[in-house]
Amino acid sequence: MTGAVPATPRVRVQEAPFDLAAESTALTAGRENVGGVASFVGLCRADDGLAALALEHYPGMTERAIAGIAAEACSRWPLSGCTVIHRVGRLRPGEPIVLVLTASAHRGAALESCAFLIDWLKTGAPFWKREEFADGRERWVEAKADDDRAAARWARATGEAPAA
Amino acid sequence: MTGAVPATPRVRVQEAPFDLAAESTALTAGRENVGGVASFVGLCRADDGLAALALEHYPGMTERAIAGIAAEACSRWPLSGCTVIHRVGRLRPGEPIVLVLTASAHRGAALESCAFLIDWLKTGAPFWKREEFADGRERWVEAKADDDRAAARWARATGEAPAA
Amino acid sequence: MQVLYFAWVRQKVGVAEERVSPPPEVADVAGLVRWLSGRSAGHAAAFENAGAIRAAVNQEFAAPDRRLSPGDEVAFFPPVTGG
Amino acid sequence: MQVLYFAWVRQKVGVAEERVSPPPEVADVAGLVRWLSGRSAGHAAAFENAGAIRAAVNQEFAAPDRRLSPGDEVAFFPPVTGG
Repeated sequence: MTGAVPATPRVRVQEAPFDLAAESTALTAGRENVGGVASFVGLCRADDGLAALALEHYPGMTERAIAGIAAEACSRWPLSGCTVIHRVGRLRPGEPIVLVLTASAHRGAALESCAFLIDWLKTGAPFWKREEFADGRERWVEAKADDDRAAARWARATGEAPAA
Repeated sequence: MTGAVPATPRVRVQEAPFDLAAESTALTAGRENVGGVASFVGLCRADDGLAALALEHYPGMTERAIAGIAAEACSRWPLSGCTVIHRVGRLRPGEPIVLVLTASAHRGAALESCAFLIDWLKTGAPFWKREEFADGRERWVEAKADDDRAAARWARATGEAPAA
Repeated sequence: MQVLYFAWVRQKVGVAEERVSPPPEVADVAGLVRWLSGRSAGHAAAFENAGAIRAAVNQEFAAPDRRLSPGDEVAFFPPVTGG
Repeated sequence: MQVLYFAWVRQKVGVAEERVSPPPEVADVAGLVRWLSGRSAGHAAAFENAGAIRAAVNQEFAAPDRRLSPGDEVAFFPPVTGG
């Protein structure tokens, strides 16, 4: 344990790819109190002839919302580090979209908070995905009930608003 | 989904460090059907003045036991890839000990199977840790009831034997 | 009051952002939706099914009864699909 | 029969591995533990608290009542502490 001061999460929204190894090393370099680092990398799948995903965000609100949930993760679990990077722009199948990294003295804290963050990113972070297919069709991805259920497991009153 | 054929797990027990980025890339390179890759890296903590951990294994049985549990993970979750690397020998605080990587079309499958594998590695894999302290003391690490409880969550009849 | 639109809401309205000055009787998010719907055929199409739209006020998710002030930044968008 | 010892069991016995030929009445893992305990002070110390020791036969975890054959590889060790 690093003590009572929660870790300061690192949050970025960017078009560029991210470097899993560098981000992981940044959470452990020079520290001897990290017992485990959990990570999740979400990738773009080539479902149904998908040619690309176009990811849009709300600059300002998106970063703020992710920083808020990352701070919540750091208060719910004893994390020594937490990094969330989400890409935007046009991404092709096979490309990484999102990275969540959590470090803790205890493996359970790292694993659970990593799952919590990715479940929330699916349901509460202001991103919108448009699918572009090989045949020229385009379609905005619709929110999934499955994802809402996954996020609801964490039993938090998220800020996601009811219908306007 | 890659279809009905389960992935072939990659299992290694070695003294050398491992390369998280290279292992992660190996599970996704050239594939467009992987939706997520979960990973867990366990590290050596400097608890109570620890100077080093000496990790011993049972050559043959250890690899076989890990391959068995990895195959079970591939049959319980729809994984497109699964890698487990466990180091042995003398490791200093801050050094990585174990890597678990799971890839799937679905994030839940990747996250859950990763947690399952690391919980099992803590309780069912034939490794023994000896702690070496700065003041010269040495101590064999005792199995923890916490770890047994974490593994029991997965409700599997593991092969761990009762007292001889 | 600055209003922003995202994803298909933006596509239907036809602009990403606009400055508006609704009359004083537009007091909350639901009122703003009704008032914006009258501005153009695009706005009307975007807000046709209000249940499919979410809102944020000053970059925080907001319910339909959220009160509004003239200086607010209000955004409308579909349910989010990140991650 | 090949017998292997790991961790503090190995340290107490004093060897990592030995070839033994127990008499026919040593039929299972529990019987082998009793018979090995009589071989030296080190063996006796290692097996003093049998409840603290686990066994494997032919590289699979084995219970005390596991039957043994002359060609088996039997290993004794403390509860595992990996990961």
